[in-house]
Amino acid sequence: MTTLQESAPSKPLRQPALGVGTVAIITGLIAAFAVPALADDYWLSSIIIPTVIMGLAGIGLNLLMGYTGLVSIGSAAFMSIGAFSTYNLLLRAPFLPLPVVLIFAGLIAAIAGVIFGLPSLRIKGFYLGASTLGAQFLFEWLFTNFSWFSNDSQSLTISAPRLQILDYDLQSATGRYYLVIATTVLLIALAFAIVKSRVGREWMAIRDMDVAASVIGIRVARRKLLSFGISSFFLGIAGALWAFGYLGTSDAHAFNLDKSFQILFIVIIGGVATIFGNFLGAAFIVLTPILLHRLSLIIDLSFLGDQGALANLQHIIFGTIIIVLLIKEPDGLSSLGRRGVEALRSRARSSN
Amino acid sequence: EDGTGQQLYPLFTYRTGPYAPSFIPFGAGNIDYLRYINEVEGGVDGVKILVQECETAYTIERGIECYERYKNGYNGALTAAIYPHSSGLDVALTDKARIDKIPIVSPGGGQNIATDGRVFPYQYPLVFDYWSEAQIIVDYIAQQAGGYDKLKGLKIATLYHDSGYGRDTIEPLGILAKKYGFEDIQIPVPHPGEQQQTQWQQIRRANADWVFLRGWGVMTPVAIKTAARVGFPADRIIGDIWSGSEDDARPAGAVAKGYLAVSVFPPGTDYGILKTLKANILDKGKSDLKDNSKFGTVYYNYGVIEAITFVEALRTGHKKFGNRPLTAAEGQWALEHLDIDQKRIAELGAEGLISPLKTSIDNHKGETIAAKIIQWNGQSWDTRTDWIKADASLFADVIKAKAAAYAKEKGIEPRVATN
Amino acid sequence: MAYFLETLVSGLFAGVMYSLVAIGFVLIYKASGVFNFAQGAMLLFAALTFVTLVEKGMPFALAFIVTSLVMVAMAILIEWLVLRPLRNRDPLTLFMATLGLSYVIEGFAQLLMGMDVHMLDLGIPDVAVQVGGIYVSQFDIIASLIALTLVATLAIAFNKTRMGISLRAVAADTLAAQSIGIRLPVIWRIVWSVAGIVALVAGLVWGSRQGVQYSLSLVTLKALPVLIIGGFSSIPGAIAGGLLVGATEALADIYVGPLVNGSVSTWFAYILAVGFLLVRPAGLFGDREIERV
Amino acid sequence: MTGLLELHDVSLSFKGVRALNALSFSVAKGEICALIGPNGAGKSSLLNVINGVYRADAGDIVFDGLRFEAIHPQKTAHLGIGRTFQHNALFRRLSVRENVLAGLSRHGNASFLENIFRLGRDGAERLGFLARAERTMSFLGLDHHAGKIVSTLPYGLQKRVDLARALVAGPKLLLLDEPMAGMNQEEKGAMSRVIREVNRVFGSTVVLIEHDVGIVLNLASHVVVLDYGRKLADGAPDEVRKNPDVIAAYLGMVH
Amino acid sequence: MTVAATSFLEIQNMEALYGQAILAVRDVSLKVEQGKIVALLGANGAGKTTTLKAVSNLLGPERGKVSRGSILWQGEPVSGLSASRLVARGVVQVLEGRHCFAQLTVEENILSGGFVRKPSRADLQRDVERIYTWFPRLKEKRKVKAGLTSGGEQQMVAIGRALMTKPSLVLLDEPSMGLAPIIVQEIFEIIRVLNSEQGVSFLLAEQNANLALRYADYGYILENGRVVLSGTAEELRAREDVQDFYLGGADLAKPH
Ligand SMILES: Nc1ncnc2c1ncn2[C@@H]1O[C@H](COP(=O)(O)OP(=O)(O)OP(=O)(O)O)[C@@H](O)[C@H]1O
Ligand SMILES: Nc1ncnc2c1ncn2[C@@H]1O[C@H](COP(=O)(O)OP(=O)(O)OP(=O)(O)O)[C@@H](O)[C@H]1O
Ligand SMILES: CC(C)C[C@H](N)C(=O)O
Ligand SMILES: [Mg+2]
Ligand SMILES: [Mg+2]
Repeated sequence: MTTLQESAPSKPLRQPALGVGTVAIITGLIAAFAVPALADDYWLSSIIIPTVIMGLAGIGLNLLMGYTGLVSIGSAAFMSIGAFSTYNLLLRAPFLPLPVVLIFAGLIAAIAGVIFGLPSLRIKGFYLGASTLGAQFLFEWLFTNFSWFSNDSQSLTISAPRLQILDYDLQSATGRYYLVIATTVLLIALAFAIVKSRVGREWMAIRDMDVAASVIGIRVARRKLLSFGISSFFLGIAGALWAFGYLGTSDAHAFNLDKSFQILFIVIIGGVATIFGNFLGAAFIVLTPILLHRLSLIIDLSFLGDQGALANLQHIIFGTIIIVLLIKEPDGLSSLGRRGVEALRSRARSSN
Repeated sequence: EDGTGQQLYPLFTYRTGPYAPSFIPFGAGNIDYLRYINEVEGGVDGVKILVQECETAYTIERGIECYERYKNGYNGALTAAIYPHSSGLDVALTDKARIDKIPIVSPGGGQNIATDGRVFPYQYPLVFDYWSEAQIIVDYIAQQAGGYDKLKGLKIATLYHDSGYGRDTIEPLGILAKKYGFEDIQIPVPHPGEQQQTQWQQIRRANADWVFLRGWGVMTPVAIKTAARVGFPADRIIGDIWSGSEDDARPAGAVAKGYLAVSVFPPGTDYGILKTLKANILDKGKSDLKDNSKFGTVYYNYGVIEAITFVEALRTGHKKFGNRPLTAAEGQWALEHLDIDQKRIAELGAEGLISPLKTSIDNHKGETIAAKIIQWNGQSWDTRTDWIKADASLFADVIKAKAAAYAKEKGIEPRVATN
Repeated sequence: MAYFLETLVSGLFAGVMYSLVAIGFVLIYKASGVFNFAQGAMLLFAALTFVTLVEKGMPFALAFIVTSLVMVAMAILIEWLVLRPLRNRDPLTLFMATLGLSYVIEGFAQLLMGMDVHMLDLGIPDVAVQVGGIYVSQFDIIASLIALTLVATLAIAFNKTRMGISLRAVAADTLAAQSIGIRLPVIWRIVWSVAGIVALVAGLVWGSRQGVQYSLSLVTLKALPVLIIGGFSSIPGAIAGGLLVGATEALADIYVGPLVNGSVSTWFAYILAVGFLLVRPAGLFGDREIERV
Repeated sequence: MTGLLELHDVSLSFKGVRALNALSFSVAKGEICALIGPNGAGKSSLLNVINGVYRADAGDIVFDGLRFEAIHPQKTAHLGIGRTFQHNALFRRLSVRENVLAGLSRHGNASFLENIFRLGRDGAERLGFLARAERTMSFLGLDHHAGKIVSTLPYGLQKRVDLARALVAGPKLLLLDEPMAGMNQEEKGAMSRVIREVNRVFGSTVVLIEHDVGIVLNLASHVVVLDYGRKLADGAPDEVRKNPDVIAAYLGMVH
Repeated sequence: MTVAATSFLEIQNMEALYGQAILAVRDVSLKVEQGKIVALLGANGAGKTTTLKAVSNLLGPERGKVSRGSILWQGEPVSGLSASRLVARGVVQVLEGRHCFAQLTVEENILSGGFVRKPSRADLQRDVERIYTWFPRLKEKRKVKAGLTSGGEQQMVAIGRALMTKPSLVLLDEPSMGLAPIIVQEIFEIIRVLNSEQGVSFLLAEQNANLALRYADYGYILENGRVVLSGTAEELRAREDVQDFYLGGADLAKPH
């Protein structure tokens, strides 16, 4: 067999990364300079920041669900762990700088993720999905029932004790935006590194056919737990950012089942096993209610009678859009983006 | 639309979700009163009020979003105060409000410790608070038992909604239990409270003499029904002010007969202001109510009372700052100098609906806190007692001390009460 | 001891209530492999329709029939607008679609029938009487009978009748089912209709306990651990799981709750279910996933 | 008898179905051994027991001097047992190259942190893997399809990818479950040549399940016939073909 | 023969696509006359399965469709009939690969094939017994979940189930795949019996051309989605190019 090992590969090792790379850099530059300059406070703190954070959470779940094929309906629980860990670390270990705290919070969430991932070694599919609800409800309860976690605040809410890096205060909308975007960019890079590595390949192998994966020597159990860990790491940091980079004040119920469902929607609507698709999904989740609200201000809906009817109508429309998207875009919004890029490219080609 | 020259009233709603049935009538009370002010009285001293709704679904997270959305006004309309309609949200906004300098007003709710306006310049638990409620309950039970000394050895169980709102009575009841020697049993019910079998079994097992039901939404009817199933008599359950509406008792059916509740927002349509509203809003088809039978119910009247506090605060502010929309800072001053006395109440046509309300830097709640006990007769509420006043001195020291501790923790320099 | 027994018994009865909701899930899962999260919304919708009709003066029996018809109509619509366009898609997508559906149904329910709390009196006394030292209410007994009848009927229908076999065939392999002439749309309409009617029954039982209002749709969450334990695809499992969840949850609430200062009922059943799955990965009676290589 | 692989009284049953019944036989190092028998005889189950997907109820297995009763599938991969599947078990949404690379997993020794951050041993591992994958793919004529997603490939090619995935890790023993099912004669011929080549060039011992007796008799040097989980015959192809039991149970009337 | 010659199934210049773009069948015309066995031969991916699914209207679920040409069943276009109507009218397909209902028992699987006809209980049971006489192995496994049976057994289940619909035309996709020689022979014998005794027609997609042409009356050879050759079975068997390509070198083709 040694003969097989020696000869050089017949093809270049790396696929041309040019396209992705340039796009990433340009997006990065826009994100860093243009966005804060153009967007006002409201846009920044009520639309862009939540979209980015939810997109990050989407990546977290996508690593688990899209790449490893393990369903979780309890993602918000790991976000809450990240948020409460960050709060307590900032509070109780004041000497730790914010970035370190975020990493620790992610790691704590990762540990919880690994523990709650243990059932995945035995069970699959919806059984697994439904059992992740255990994490969802357990942590929501834990953080409401033991007030130690919220430093005995009466409403059990936690608020950002200090948000600063090297004396630079990040409390303002722009400051929080930079915190969120910098963290997210780093984590996107990490996500890409993971899915392009052997780890990512083995995850996908497990997703597609776990028996075969195990038969060819992939350490299925470890890989699944690693996936839970890494996924929760992302979710944990997203949770911390959600609590402090976005809301400023938060409680355990901010990470309830609805949030978990939202993250699921982000993954499915954005596109399974994609990274950037999550941001499209997140934009959908964040923007749709706002747009519906705006729309209701423009269109005269008084025939409906009252605002309650309007709220219900928004519910109906939101649900309908979700169903329509699922029907019309089986591969998620990211395929829409891909089609767009392809169309542009072919037009560019034909005009040449 | 352009809001310049108008006063913003950000209406935090929960028109969907499990608590919608409570909100809908009190939202309507609010809106109807403000419509009346705008359309019939031409605004508050000529300043129109712009109502903007924001759906919180009674969650803190969405509530914070709403707060962020409206704290700086809307299209030129100024924000003078925010009514979060949730004690949990009220607490959650404490820090933000201090930084943004926005008054947070929770008539009938909020945090008792914020009564101390020197430490909490932006928190207004107007009209009523849950510590006083605890006091009033104990008072009533003592009355029934034949005196405070008879409280000794009694068992009072509190079944509370597991939220910021529900937990607020744990501390005062602990203090009262120590003081009077009754046994204090605290039992939480997880949101939304559609299953309470085990909780009630615990209550029965403990042989509780009274149950103080701090419910909210679906929790109340389920509690009354479950009580009946385990054989706990309805006339030994005293509901919280938010467990004391028609929609709390009626769905429980026949077994609710005899159920008691604390009342601060008396139901009924026989008040001057309600008649005015009926003539000018309801009968003209301008009411926010879809179901007119809700007119004059506990929650509707609560909404009206709440709106009155807002409008009266604006009036107070106008006297000092002129007849124009108030900023948050001006709103804060106004809320701190409210004085709705008997005379003003009569002018408002709210006699019997509200009791006098006078605030100061020292007291953000108002000076006299009182409630009645009402009882469900199977169809509607009967009033059982006259106003029972809460003895403000009882907790004054505790509150002061707590506020001081809070101030210390947050590094707040308490203001000095100079008028 | 008596207290223990009483807790146990009341837990078992509570479990029956969970089972009632769980049955609807099982039906749809078994016959189409869809994990129907909209079951709670359907329950709300059915109960609301029923009380609205009754409040309009319709007699109970008639209201029941009319509501059943409404649920059938809804099933037909769902098949046409949601299931058919999504056929042959992965189960997760279908699950998400039912989530979307639950928003739509809840929205419509409240848009059409308002958000008020309605009282529903089925005329069955729900007051405890002491039987051999423990309190039981007539209501509990009747609810249990209803649940048992439903389970028995449906279990027989699924296992013995042609329709039942066809339903399971569709769930197992839709393409193959089509290839031998089974008509998918018909099958789906039937299952969703039956699930709708089961939702109505469950909605009435729950609604008469807590009033008919939005919170009814949240009972889904109570039914999930029941399903996990009983097995998503087993109708008798819904009962067994319900009893197990009801009993252990009640005991845990009484005996563990005080130790951790609060009610454990929000999560206890789920953690129990996870523990259970580790031993039996497809629940008590669920079909084990067949995977041959 | 000492072979690379030995089975001693291996039994396996499923809820009353006896899939394997006290089965013993031995496969010598370097041979191509064919496993034939009626449908449901237990052939696939046998492969599953050997590489740990199923756990035998009784009996034990000796592979390369190591004796075990039950073993984890991963472990068998690390021992050098490769395997293809009767029903397609490829990683559907991965490309051919990635499928083949995944087959090398057991040779990976960089930690996940090294892999993710491309540190330490990752570089060498990556290059080594790619080189081996490319070699295997070109050996099986898959190089033109390297970048394609396997689920879009025709069936015959998919079977070859399956083989490549098993082969790339350099197995000492290669278990092939109907590698030629669904192929036409020409494709079967090509596949037979590949298998013979693998056996000759790489020295892998092959255990092969196949229903096309023509192929089997041509390819194998040793044939084991199973029926109802028992061994019906065991020997050289010609002996087996003439065995009346085998004709009755499996081959059927000669036309 | 003259009456029967009015074509039973007729495909004219059919083109079929998957997902709007993937052209699987370019131009296929073929005919199955009543009472005949017709073989459809061709390499992997030639378009055999696609052709059969087009006839039975099962392309839809795979996101495929017939984009040109027509398919007539007893003179009527099949496009107007649903898959289940077609089954009721006597056209049934046995899918390639083992598409049985994994969670149903073998017997339930077989039973399910009978439902379209709405037979009486007794009739249904009798029909099932008839299937068991053809596939005795299935009788042994009647209470076993089909998903747990061996590959060959599953194939038998699929065929038995299809026969339960009492078809007049069976579209059989690779019946020999993965089956023991003895079973393959049995299956082809059953095909012959059904054909001669009950007049059931077959359109048979097979890789094993050798075998198929031995039983078929007529054959079509597909390549890249086109019919490249057709003729009676004898004609095809006699042709050298067919010999080389589809029947394989003589050494490999002959089982013994
Ligand atoms: N569901 C599908 N989606 C996309 N392309 C498909 C699909 N099914 C088949 N194809 C493509 O259509 C072409 C014809 O396939 P078809 O399955 O009809 O061939 P076949 O002759 O039956 O081959 P085999 O002998 O492998 O079964 C192939 O190129 C195949 O890749
Ligand atoms: N996971 C399983 N669960 C239950 N029974 C099984 C399982 N795997 C195999 N069997 C049973 O074991 C017997 C042998 O099956 P196996 O798949 O090994 O046969 P085979 O010889 O490979 O047949 P074929 O040639 O048809 O593939 C069959 O009767 C089958 O029903
Ligand atoms: C209207 C609200 C002030 C009432 C609510 N129960 C709360 O205190 O949170
Ligand atoms: Mg096999
Ligand atoms: Mg085919």
